[in-house]
Amino acid sequence: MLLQELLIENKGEILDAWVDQVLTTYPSDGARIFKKEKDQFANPVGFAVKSSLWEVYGLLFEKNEVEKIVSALEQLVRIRAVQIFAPSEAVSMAYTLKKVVKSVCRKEKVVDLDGWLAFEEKADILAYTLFDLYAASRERLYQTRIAEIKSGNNITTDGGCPSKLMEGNSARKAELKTINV
Amino acid sequence: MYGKGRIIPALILFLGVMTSPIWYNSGEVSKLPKPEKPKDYKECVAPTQFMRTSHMVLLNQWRDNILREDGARTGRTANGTEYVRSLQNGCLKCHSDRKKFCDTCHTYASVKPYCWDCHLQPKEAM
Amino acid sequence: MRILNPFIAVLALIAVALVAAQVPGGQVLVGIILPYLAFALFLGGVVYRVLQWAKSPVPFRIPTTCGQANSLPWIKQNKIDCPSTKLGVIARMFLEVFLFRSLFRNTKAEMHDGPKLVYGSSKFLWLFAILFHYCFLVIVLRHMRLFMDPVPGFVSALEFGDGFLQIGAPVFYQTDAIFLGAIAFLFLRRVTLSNIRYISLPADYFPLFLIFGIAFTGILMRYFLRVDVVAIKQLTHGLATFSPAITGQIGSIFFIHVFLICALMIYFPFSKLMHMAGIFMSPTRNMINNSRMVRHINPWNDPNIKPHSYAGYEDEFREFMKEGGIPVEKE
Amino acid sequence: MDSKRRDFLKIAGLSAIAGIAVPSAFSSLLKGEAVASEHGAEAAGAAVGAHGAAAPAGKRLGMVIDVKKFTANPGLAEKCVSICHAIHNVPDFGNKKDEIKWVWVDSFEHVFPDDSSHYKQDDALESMPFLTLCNHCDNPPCVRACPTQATFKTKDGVIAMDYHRCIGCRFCMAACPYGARSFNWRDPRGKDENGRPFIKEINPKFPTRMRGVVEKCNFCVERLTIGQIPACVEVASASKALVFGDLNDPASEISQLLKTTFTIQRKPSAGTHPSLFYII
Amino acid sequence: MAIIKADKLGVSVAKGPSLMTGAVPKKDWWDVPAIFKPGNYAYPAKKEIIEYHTQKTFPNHPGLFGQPRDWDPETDDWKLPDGWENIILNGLKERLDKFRSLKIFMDCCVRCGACADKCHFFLGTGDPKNMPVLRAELLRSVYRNDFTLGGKILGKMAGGRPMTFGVLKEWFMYYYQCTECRRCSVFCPYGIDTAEITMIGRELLHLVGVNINWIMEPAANSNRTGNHMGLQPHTFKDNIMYLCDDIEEITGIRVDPTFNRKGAEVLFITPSADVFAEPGIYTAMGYLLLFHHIGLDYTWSTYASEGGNFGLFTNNEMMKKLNGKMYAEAKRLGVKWILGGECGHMWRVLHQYMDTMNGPADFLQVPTSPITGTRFDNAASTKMVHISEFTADLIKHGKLKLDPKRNDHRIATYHDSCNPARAMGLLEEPRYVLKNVCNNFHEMPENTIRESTFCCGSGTGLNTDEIMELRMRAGLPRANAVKYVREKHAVNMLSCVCAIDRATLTSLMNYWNPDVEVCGVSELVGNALVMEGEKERETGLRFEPLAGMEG
Repeated sequence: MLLQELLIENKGEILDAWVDQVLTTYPSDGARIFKKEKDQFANPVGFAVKSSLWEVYGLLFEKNEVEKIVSALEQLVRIRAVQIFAPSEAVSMAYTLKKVVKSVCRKEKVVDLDGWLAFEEKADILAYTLFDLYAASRERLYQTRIAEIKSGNNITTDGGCPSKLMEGNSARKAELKTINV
Repeated sequence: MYGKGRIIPALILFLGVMTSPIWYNSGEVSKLPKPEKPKDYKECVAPTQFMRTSHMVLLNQWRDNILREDGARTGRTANGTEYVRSLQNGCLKCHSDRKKFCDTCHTYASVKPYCWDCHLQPKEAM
Repeated sequence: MRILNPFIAVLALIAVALVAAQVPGGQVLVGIILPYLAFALFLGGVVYRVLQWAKSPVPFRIPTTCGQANSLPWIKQNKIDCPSTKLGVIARMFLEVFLFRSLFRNTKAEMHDGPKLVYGSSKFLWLFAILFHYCFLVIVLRHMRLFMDPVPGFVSALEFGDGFLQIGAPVFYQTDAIFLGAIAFLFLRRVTLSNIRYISLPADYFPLFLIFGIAFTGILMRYFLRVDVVAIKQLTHGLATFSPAITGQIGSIFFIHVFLICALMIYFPFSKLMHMAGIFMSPTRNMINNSRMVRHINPWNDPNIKPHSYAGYEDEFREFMKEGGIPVEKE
Repeated sequence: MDSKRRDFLKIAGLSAIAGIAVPSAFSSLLKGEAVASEHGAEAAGAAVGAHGAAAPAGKRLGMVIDVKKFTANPGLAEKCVSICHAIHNVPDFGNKKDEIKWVWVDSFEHVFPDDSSHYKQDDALESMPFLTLCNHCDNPPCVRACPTQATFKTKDGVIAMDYHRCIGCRFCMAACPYGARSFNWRDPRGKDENGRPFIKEINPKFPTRMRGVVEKCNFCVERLTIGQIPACVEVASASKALVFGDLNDPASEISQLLKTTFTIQRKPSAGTHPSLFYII
Repeated sequence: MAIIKADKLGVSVAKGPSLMTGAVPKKDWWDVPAIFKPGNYAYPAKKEIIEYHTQKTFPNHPGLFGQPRDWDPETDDWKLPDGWENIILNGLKERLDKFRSLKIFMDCCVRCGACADKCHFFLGTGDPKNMPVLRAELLRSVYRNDFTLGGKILGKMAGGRPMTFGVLKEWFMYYYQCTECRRCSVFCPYGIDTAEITMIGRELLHLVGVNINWIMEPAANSNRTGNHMGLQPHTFKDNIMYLCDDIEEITGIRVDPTFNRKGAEVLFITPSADVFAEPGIYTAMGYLLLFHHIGLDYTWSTYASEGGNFGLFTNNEMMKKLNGKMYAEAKRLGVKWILGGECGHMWRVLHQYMDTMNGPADFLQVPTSPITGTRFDNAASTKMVHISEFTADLIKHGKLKLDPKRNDHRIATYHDSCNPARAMGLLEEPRYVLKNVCNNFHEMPENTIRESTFCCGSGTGLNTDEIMELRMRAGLPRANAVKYVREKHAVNMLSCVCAIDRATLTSLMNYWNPDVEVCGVSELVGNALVMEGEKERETGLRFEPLAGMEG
């Protein structure tokens, strides 16, 4: 069997495993409910992951419409970029997919070097795209932060927002500016 | 306490509604229904306690059994007396006065059977 | 555990009642003494809780405005959802209490492809909540036939309407079935929707099980095990006329039914079931949105809290103000 | 009060029935009745014109109506009708529109509308009194139409009704090709404008119906169980105008008669397999 | 750097707090601890600020803000005072006796879950404790344990929890993840208002010195300088004069506002962000143009130079104290009535609290528009009118010369700010104004506007940048609705009547819908106003070129 066929025939199995593993990057507690949750709403984030990954998979391996994956991933990555993830964790989906496909290949005993190379190329495109989008989202977030400060909204005293001046995350460590009381 | 003007009357209303059965009866103990038993017959088709709780079920069973399952039209009491399994042609033979028998309890318990929409009683005038 | 414990508790109550109905004197205890006690606790408890609430003032006028307020004469006001008169509040409360308006408004957020959040109307909770409550009311009112003699017309009418389909004998009441269905829905909803299950406490399951137990024993008693209604009415009517007596043969099922009802009545004032009274007293719903028109008085308003005085302000910034050409009081 | 209930059901009928009809159809499937009726339909297709071709099994009560003998005995048909209506407390509402009929007399074209062309030449037919009643079909469409199983077929092949169950939806009336069913638009125990009761003299042994139910001939099942023959048959017994018996019993009088005499049935093409046969 | 194996990627990171990623944990909610990490909490108030409040703001109310100290939420030593549990419980008892709402909201919830998916924090984060019912349950569990019979007897079985440090941490986390927007209250069958619960929760936290700087410092500033930005009188005036310069450049008209002028007819108060921060300043330019256009006899005040009231986010005492300046200043200046600018929580205080707290304002007159003669009877007691009511009345009477074509480069939608919508009922006035000054106006989807409006996600003092990610998550529902109209109608301007919205929606749009800008309604009014003697306008108030007017 060719890998391409495997990717289409075992679509459901692969996607379930993929979504599963991506959600597992959510710490253990949450993953269980996410996976079980059928109701689209009960967890918006879980659903966002699922629907996005299904769409991406279709674009990459069925329809060959690689150029559309940016729009399919944009919102998901934007959400992940403001959640508490390490960057590698936030964009790890491409590697998770490889892992899943590998294990399915092993199980189905598919040996198809050309197919694998083609698949890997697609997976790499996914990885680059994820990385680009993630970086762009973070950049946008910081631009937003800067814009906010520039706009004056953050100024709470005549000396500028003191909370800004706090280094790290502790008020104790902060270099405090005494206000004139 | 704040908002007395509305809360106190509301509470009184609540208590009044909740205890309304007490006021309604105003302590009058009503007489227990005493259905008039047939004089000429000593034995019913089933024990009294069963008839008290389940006569309606028995009637329904008779109906379905006779109409649909081709059941017997007659039955025998524990003592072997034959009776007709029919409300109109059976029960009413002995309990010939609906008002004095059926209605006493039924009115007391406010249960309105719809038997009499179609079935006739011997003494009932049309 | 949150589900199991309350379930076991209700089973235990049933077991207690079953035993009590068998032992000598138990029937008197469960059938006469307990109902009086429970009813007194119910009434006293509800009144006590309401008075406790009433002890606290409503310091501020904080209605939730769910529509256009009374403003310029040519702007159409939503007189019910944003009432500016007593009448509007009465209408709002009426819709709230009798038609569960806020629940009717309920929407459901859903994640759709995109992913996109969309909000659709969601009326199921409203529907089953209203069915549950109205069936409960009808069932309670129907039971008045056991407490009143002669039976008032509205009770008979209710019974007639409820047995409209004339299925079976004794006539089957639609409310019984709808009631069980609604309880089942409310329970299943709690169990199956993950976020509702997550927020549910034993105190949410217990009343559901208890009420289910009451409905179930009631149905069992009426349609399957059967009891002597006349003997029961003699007891219940006796309760209402303070001359209770247990004479006829009454099955244990009746005592289980009564025991569970007593449990519910005793539990009522100390639980979330007090929402029955609370809904009338919720300040976000029962207040007029006229706080700019009429001054609302807060009894504990602290007159000693005064703003940082202008004099103090000017003292601090007088030079700057003078420089900036801002008028000052003291040169 | 109760009539209000029926009225309500009449209005709400369709919606309520939609819910009940499905499960009842389902349950009849489970019980294998649907198989039986399918079989009946097949038989109907194969046996148009051949009377009572169904395989004999159990009892099947039927009746032969000899129209000639009714012609010969003027007034006999009317007697049959009146005795039936009297013992069954059938009300007379005094107008055609509300008419309740278990047994009635009608003209040839009405009773045999399909066949009228064949016999058009025979002027005698025009004036003959055709006594007619419920056909107690072997393949009864009314039973299938009833959402509450108020109409059912007994073991003896009688199409019986349980008025307790009737919700007045009138599906059965629509289904019956013979117009053998009547609906109580008014309260049978009531009186007309002149204070005349609709039932002149009540037979205390038999119940009445109530407003909002359908009724029809029951082949006098209440008489059959106590060993009597249907009232109309009894009235006509002297002239042998009506012959009643078990169609499945080859030795019965009716079977013998059917073997030897040419009979026709009402609307055989409807595939209902009537149990009524006419000798003209 | 060591080479990381490929399959280690993506799982290499330490287990983060599950809640923040939007997971529903499998443990019962009371077993899931709140864990503070950089980015999920706002910084605590500086010691000096709390010292200021205890010494200067409330010298006669000891204990209102706990012990001034430096502390770090990430550690397990919050340096709480001894017996802090009792301080909280006593505080709760006191508040139960003061607020019937609290008692009822504690007792009546049936946990039906109708509120669950109404909270923007929940929709954006998926964190179950952001469901309003659980947010209230955090307090309710403690209430049950110590104040109800069932809780005292059955304890945990009745859903009670003793007041512990873990509970306190949850309170700090989740009462500062609620913007008191009241959306849940609309859908609650008993009208349970989480805003009320959050306010009490925050009051209790203050008693043991748990607070955030972004509220306490603006509150200190408001008290001292009159505005939360801490603008001193001359700076405040200078800023407005800069805006006047800009107006002159754009329109050729010199507007000449007055400050602290006695005898003016109207005192105008608006949030100070309108004077200082983008895009609020454009809204302020709108006000200036409008008042000049109609020749209103009004004055600004540097003493009461803040409409917003950070006391609402703190406690009742602070709210009353900060709000008191408005009437005090109106009385000192001898104005007839007060006009309020576009602000959300400012109007919640003005509408629902001001008169009760600091009234009666019998030294003022029932507001009457000097231009149209309309008497604002709906403000008969507070004597304070909303700028949208005022403008709508002017437009209705045809007193404004408007050229809506000047806003043709804007395709606007309107964001109902939570407080004016759900705590005041101001829905139609701004829409009426918008439709008259702007040719392109499209509503967002029905369930996201009016009384169902979604919060910007950064209200109640949560608009600080250390929790930017959290704010972006919380604002997702609002951003989604804007995205919808942006895609459908090419909307590029999100208008609102709230200063916090103007500040935070700008950031929100920047992240989620980069080409949508944010403005106050009055900015669009200012753009459209045809001033007497003005020069041909080539740009809008933001110096942006006008469509079709380039030349």
